[in-house]
Amino acid sequence: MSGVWRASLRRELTLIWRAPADVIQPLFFFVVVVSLFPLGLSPEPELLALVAPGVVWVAALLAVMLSLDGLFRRDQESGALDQMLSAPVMTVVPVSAKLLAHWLLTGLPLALVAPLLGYMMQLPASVLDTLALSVLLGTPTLTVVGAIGAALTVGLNRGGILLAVLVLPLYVPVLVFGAGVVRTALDGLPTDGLLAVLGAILALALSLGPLAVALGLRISAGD
Amino acid sequence: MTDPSARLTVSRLGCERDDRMLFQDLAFNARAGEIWQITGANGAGKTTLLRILVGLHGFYQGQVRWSRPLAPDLLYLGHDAGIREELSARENLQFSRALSGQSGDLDAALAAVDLYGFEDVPAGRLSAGQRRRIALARLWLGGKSVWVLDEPYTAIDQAGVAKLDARLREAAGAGVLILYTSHHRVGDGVRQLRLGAAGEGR
Amino acid sequence: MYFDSVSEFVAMGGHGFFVWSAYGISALLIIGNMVLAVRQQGRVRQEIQRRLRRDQRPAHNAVEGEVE
Amino acid sequence: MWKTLTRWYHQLSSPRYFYRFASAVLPWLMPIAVLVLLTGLVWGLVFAPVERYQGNSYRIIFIHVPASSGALMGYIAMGVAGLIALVWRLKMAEVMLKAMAPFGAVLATVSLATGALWGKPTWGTYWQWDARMTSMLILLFLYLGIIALQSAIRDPRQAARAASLLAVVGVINVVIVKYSVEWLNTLHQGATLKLVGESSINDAMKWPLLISMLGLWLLYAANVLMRARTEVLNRERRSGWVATLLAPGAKE
Repeated sequence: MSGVWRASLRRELTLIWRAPADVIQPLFFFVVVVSLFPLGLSPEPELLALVAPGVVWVAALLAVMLSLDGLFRRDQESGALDQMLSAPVMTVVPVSAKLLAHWLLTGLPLALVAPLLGYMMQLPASVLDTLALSVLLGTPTLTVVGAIGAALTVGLNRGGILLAVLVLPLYVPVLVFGAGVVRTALDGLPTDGLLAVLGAILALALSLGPLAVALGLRISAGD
Repeated sequence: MTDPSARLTVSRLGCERDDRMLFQDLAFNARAGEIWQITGANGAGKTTLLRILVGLHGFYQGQVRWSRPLAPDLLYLGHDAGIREELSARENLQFSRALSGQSGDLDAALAAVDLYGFEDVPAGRLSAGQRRRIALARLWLGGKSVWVLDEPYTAIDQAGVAKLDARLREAAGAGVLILYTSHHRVGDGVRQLRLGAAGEGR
Repeated sequence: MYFDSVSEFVAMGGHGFFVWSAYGISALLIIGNMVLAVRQQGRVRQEIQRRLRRDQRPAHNAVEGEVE
Repeated sequence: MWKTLTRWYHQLSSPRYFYRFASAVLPWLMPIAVLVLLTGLVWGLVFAPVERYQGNSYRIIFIHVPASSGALMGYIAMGVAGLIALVWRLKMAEVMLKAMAPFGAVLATVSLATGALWGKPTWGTYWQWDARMTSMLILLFLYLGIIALQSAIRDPRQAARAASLLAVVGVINVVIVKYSVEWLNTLHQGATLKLVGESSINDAMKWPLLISMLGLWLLYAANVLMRARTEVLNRERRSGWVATLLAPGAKE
């Protein structure tokens, strides 16, 4: 069983590594979208710092969502998905390896870049670590929950728009608490309670999410 | 009609797609060591039938019963061979082997399908025929007693066809149950299952 | 009857616009949905009746190599 | 007792029996629902006393509160139907889930519209991102998600199973959204001014509200039975009983 998981993880990382566009696009999108706001609003520091938590978090959320469309599509088109579903191992094993690989190469980089963008948005340096921590804690949930939508729309030709309609309402709690943590830190209040909530949501997503994704893939394949 | 020695029993099997019956009242028993050729016009539901038999497609009437759990014994080559173009022949086969729990030697299998020397070339740069042969290499990894192959002969040249025929006969002789879709008939003694052509009786 | 006259009832103490537009929109949406449900049922029934009249015969198939 | 339950379960889970059951129930359920709803609304609009602080605009609650509760209960019922459909592969559960979605979405929209129109005279603004209205907005998006997914997938059986999974995930999400939005609001406005909560309205207002709620829920049930009948015909179009039922000249 762990053999399949390790083989799947190695395959996924190789696949994403071989097609770097899947890694660079979300990052590029994240940086560009955030840097638009000072142009759209005004470079005035107090205003930017005020909206920074929400702006950075919405941009991160959209970056993750955009990267999900390709999560299963190529495997479905190439027939690799049928292989996973008909293999003698539980589907959740290769699926969870795929989700981990996806987060490592999209969610994690977002968390590393977030402080830089936070700084660009005039956020005080003291808050930047909380920002990175909140994105680090929130993006796995975005990946897993978004993957449920990706699994259900993988067979459809214009799945992209539908994916957004399905997934964005599911992202609301993570956005509210994610940006909320940073705003609370900005006000100088303790943030561990909210980080705990983000952690609880993550625990729920990690426990039920992969099973739902596996079921979603099975349904899309025709069962 | 259920025959105890049958590895696969299909009774009254029917499948509907887009408000049209693909096939109906399909019934047959398949035993280990037999080769079944499934033919029918395009759109007659050959691929769907295979996907029902391997459990990928669940929306059908009737009954499909395997005498033992299928997944551990199943070697399934789908319509698209499951080969990712970014990975090399070896990497693709390595993953398929790990996923299906086979244990044969990679290089020997790749050599058997004339991919010697191409092991580490990304599949994207190989020809369509070579890409399909990466998937076919799994037939030489062994350890599976039920082979379900969707159009294994497409994009295979003359020499490849002969080699594949020999391999299928050899496996059947060793007790493997083989079900495949193709217009090519492996040889005599192959049982044929013809799905109603889509155009007929409309 | 809480109100003294019909005109007072319509005016709703100055909030008439809000009360009546709220009820108007609600009525529109709920009744609209009912009508849609009825029309959709009609459409499905017609579709099936049309197909029944066409009286399709499903594809047949032959199984060789099966010794009965 | 147990025997009647299993008999009822087997009967109601067969689409054919359900079609006859729904056809028998609808002719009297629909008029009763409309009657009860109208009595509740007329009572609330015409006869109920004015509310001390707000004036007459509070009369919107007689449609707003039933609609909000109907939208929420409808989605939770869809979650339950989705779970049953996924776990036991019950065709009727799939049919009910699809039948409940449209009216639920309509009620969510009605709740938002009436809430906004009630908010303007009472709190001076149509929309203020308060906990309840924001949750209702997300609920509407969830409804639209299910309807969009169900119509995007061609095969009705696959669409039903996909919608079932989404409904189950959605129900879990609704609970978390409620908490996250309530937390968001306690941070900013303090407790929203609760002029008219269910508890604080006196008896003269409570009865019309309860009757309107009962009426709207009955109407919801009637609409669900109607749509379920259509979906049963759609899903069973190839079966014999539909052929005899709809054969030209057959008695309905």
